[in-house]
Amino acid sequence: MLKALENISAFYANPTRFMALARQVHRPLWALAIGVLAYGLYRVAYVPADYQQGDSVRIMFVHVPAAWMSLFGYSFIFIASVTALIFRHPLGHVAARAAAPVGAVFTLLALITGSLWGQPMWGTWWVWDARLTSVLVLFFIYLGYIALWQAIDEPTRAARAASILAIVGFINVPIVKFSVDWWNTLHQPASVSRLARPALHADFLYPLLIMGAGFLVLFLALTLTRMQMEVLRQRLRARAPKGEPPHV
Amino acid sequence: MSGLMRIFAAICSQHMHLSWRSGQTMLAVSFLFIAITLLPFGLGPELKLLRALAPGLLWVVLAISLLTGLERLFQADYEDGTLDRLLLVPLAFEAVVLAKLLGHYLALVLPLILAVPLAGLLLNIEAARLPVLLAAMLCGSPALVLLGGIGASLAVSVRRGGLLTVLIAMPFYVPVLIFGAAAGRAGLETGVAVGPYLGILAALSAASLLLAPFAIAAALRSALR
Amino acid sequence: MSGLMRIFAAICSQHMHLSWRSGQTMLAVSFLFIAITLLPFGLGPELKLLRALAPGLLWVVLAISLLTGLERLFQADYEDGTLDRLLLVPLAFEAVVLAKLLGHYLALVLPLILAVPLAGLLLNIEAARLPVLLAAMLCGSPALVLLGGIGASLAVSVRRGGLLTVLIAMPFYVPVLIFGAAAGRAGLETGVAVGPYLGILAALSAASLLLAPFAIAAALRSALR
Amino acid sequence: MAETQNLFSNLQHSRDAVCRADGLACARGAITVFEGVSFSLAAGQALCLRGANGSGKSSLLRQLAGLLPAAAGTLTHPDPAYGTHYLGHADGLKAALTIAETLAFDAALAGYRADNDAYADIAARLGLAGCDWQFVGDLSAGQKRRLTLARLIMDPRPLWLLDEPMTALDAAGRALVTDLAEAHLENGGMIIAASHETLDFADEEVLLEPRR
Amino acid sequence: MAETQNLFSNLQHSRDAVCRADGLACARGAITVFEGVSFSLAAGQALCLRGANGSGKSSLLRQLAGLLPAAAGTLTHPDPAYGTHYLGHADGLKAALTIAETLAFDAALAGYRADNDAYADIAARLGLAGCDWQFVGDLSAGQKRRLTLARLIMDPRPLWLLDEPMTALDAAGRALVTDLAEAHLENGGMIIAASHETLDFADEEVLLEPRR
Ligand code: HEM
Ligand SMILES: Nc1ncnc2c1ncn2[C@@H]1O[C@H](COP(=O)(O)OP(=O)(O)OP(=O)(O)O)[C@@H](O)[C@H]1O
Ligand SMILES: Nc1ncnc2c1ncn2[C@@H]1O[C@H](COP(=O)(O)OP(=O)(O)OP(=O)(O)O)[C@@H](O)[C@H]1O
Ligand SMILES: [Mg+2]
Ligand SMILES: [Mg+2]
Repeated sequence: MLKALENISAFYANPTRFMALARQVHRPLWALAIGVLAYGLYRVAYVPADYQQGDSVRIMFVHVPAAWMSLFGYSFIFIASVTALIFRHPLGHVAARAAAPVGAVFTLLALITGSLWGQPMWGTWWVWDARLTSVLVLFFIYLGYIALWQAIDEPTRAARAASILAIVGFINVPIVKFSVDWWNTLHQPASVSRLARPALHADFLYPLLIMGAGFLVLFLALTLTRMQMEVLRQRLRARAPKGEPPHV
Repeated sequence: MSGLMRIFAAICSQHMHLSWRSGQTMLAVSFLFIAITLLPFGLGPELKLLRALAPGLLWVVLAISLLTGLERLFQADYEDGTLDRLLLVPLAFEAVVLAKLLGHYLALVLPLILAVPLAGLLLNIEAARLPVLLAAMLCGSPALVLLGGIGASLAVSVRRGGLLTVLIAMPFYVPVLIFGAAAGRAGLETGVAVGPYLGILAALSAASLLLAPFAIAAALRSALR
Repeated sequence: MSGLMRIFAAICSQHMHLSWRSGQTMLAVSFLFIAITLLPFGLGPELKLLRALAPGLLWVVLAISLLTGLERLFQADYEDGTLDRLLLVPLAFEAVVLAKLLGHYLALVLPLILAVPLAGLLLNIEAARLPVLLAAMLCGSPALVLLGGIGASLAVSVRRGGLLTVLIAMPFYVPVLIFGAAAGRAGLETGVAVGPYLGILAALSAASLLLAPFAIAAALRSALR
Repeated sequence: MAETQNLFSNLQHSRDAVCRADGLACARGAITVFEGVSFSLAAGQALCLRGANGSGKSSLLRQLAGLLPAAAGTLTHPDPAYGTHYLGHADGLKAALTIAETLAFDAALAGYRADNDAYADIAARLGLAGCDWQFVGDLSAGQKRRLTLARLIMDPRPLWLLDEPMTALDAAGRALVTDLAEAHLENGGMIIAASHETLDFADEEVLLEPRR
Repeated sequence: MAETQNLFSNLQHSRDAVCRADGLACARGAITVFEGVSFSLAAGQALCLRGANGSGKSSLLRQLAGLLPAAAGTLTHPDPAYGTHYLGHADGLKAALTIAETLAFDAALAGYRADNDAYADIAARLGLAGCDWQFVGDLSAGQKRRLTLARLIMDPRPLWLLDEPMTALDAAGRALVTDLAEAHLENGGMIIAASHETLDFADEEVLLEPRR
């Protein structure tokens, strides 16, 4: 099984083969993403209003999947960077770089929808709650990662620096999460409490899972498209004869 | 555009261009948010406490972000020989200095100030109070840049003079911070007039505008000897 | 002293020497005091409030002073070609990095920490509580330097990468600040055990010590390409 | 000078301009680097400063540019703000700009704006490829040096102060400097250059002897 | 080499050492700077790299120093950490140190400590006055360059990589470099230097032609 995986990965280490695969996959992937999301939104529209929260409960169907994707995105970057740095898989850097802005946008979406939800629920846009704070810090880690990519013009150098940061940053994420939890449970005043969360009713659960699946496919589709762009950009760069612009 | 104006514009826009190209602008804004995020870790997450301290904290964080950026305002130009060149243009050196300061203000300080409302939300300032804080910062920030520039220029001939900039500029920042924070607090308490504070801040900025370019130009000239 | 140890010592002591010669050490300490002095202007002078916030404020100020200094930790060496040289010595580059970090710690961070008790008195912390704060800072500060060093090394090939350093390093500072401030508060409230916090801080420092030199060496190597 | 004529129709400098030093002395720190240096230069003449390392050639050029005050003696020279180009050891280039952006800044400091073709022309004349995408920070030592020469072409000023103008240049680069200098002298310009090599365009020499 | 013999009794390098490049290529950014460069150098030989500005001389030296990876081809050379001196454009000098302090640091990086007289000797040999009070930041361009030569004297390593070693040096300084180089070659050392000038000590040349 592992051997097979290794073979597949070695096969697609060649960017040309990857591009051929991507060309075949990317349309179906986008179609799937749009389809699942559309079906999910349709289900969300028919979810009954919550007895406590009214219609604002519908934010949940964007917020929670976005929050999941923020975590998934960073794990994705980490795995891609390890692949690139340790196993020298050439597509690793491409994948990591492509996924970063996508993950950052999902993180921002989680933050914004959370704030929008927080206003009716808690009467405030923001609290220094453990979970919220760790998402904010995660967002900064994303920003630092993207900024590093952009700040270094030379691609190979930028790639190495960024993968070092991705790996070290990944170790940091659980540490932040754990420390923030402790910080907050010790000192969070009882007056600000998160909404009591009853076990999720199936009416809510299934649409949520569908939306989650939709977001996941959307993430993959966006990342794949950005990877294709990245490979094309690198090719143009490499093919540019001397005297022609190396970047497009 | 006349030749002199073109030179002024070129110096100002080159500075902005370099700030943007090297990601300084985005980074300054992120720095503000990160500092705002770090504070609750030190101070504890109580909302009421944070709200009470917010205007003051925002001012202090603004001042520190500003200082961090100012440090290398003239340093790079000094080291790579650009200052030598800028002394040999047909524009008074005071005007050259002003062009650089203006570029710095537009590229780094203004975006920082415009990010303050969002940062204010993180510290839970009520949205209705933000305009006052913003107005106070717009009135007071030119003074911070101009006075910080004096520190930066005095520190320029000292290798790694970064902290020296800070040391020299900070005493000048005290009045601005006092009135700035007072304006912010007045904006929080209904019934206290904000106008006088804003007036004082604007006056501080105007006074710095008269003073700073000459002081900076003189400091840079003597650093180049 | 063996050859390798002499090289290690030379790199470390040259860094300290340069920090001292260029006035960095004194300036870092002054920065701490000035920041502590500015804060009451922003926050209002209520003594009780200041006392309650003091440990957290001191940690935040320590972190920010540290970051300000770290920014140029490898930058000067990168620009003037010293890093090229240091890659060509018969000492593992990780050890070279460690020597520089140690020099930085001894020259800039330790004096800062030793100045904290005095700053604490200015903020009205009772003298009896200071040892805990000091111990927490001694346990936690190596982590701050080592993790900040990662940011500094990643930003090194970027011109004016100062704020990038800050942006990269700050998320790493969060855990240290949280436990540092918690230890400080525990030191203020009788009956809360400080030991566990100090242990966590020391563990964070130890973990960074294992990780950081490798990350920094790799980042610097690739910056030199 | 075909290409530059697109920008400047062979501007002639005033034939009355002079550059003169009388008993000039220079102090750096507590040390007097040189004393009693005198020379005189008329329009169309070039002077080469010679002297051992540390004899004060660079310092003298900075004095002529008005960047360093004279410790004694008098200097007569065109107003630096309009009349002087100073190319020192520090090149004043910004690594984060492209060649075209650098040339645009040079043009703006000369008070005008040209179009991209003009910049590409100048870059080609200097032997630099990739005008509109090559970052200055990625140029080689000699390429950077060539780029600084653009200022001389783009902004006609009577007095050129060149500190070791041949540094890092290959044979073609040296020929380029010589060509530019000779055209400048023909137009009535003046050049003072410090160098350890023989400069073909310089007719006179001043030897700085370190005061011991 | 009278003074240096106080420090090293004319250390001989191994006669078996070689430095060889086979089909070497260099990529900077997205550009291939050169390809298919081959040469071989035995103990006691010196090689001069030639080529127009931007042809990749400095890049090749950095590859030999192990600072830049080869894009293709193979390199055989002494372990850089023990066997190589690299003097590039950036001089690695600290403005805030005095000459003596700089030399003491050089000695420490070579793994030993000498006394102040030895430092004064070396400074004198390099033609630098004021060893124990002159700050490096106040030195002239040529004086700084001379100071970097101290490393070659104080730390005997078989392979010297010199990027434009004659830059900013006066006649005496050039003679000094040539003397040092010749003594090094006699002791079985190897030198690869990039220069636009003729180097008296180099017996072979490699011409880098830019790939167009
Ligand atoms: C900016 C503010 C907010 C942020 C950054 C945030 C962050 C997150 C994150 C990261 C998750 C996923 C956690 C996981 O699955 O492990 C999550 C889930 C969730 N959030 Fe938020 N949140 C915010 C505001 C809110 C608000 C205001 C509410 C409702 C009052 C809320 C309700 C929920 C619920 C119900 C879940 C699903 C819980 C679960 O699956 O375990 N969030 N949020
Ligand atoms: N990061 C980079 N990206 C793109 N091109 C680069 C980069 N770094 C260097 N170059 C290019 O590589 C080429 C070789 O540069 P190098 O400094 O090795 O030349 P050189 O032979 O030493 O020239 P000189 O005689 O001017 O010193 C140059 O054309 C330069 O523009
Ligand atoms: N700030 C200073 N304090 C003391 N001495 C200084 C200072 N600045 C320069 N010097 C000394 O002044 C002298 C002249 O320096 P300058 O750079 O003018 O020499 P130069 O003739 O250009 O030499 P080179 O041929 O090496 O370029 C040198 O001996 C230098 O050490
Ligand atoms: Mg000189
Ligand atoms: Mg070169």
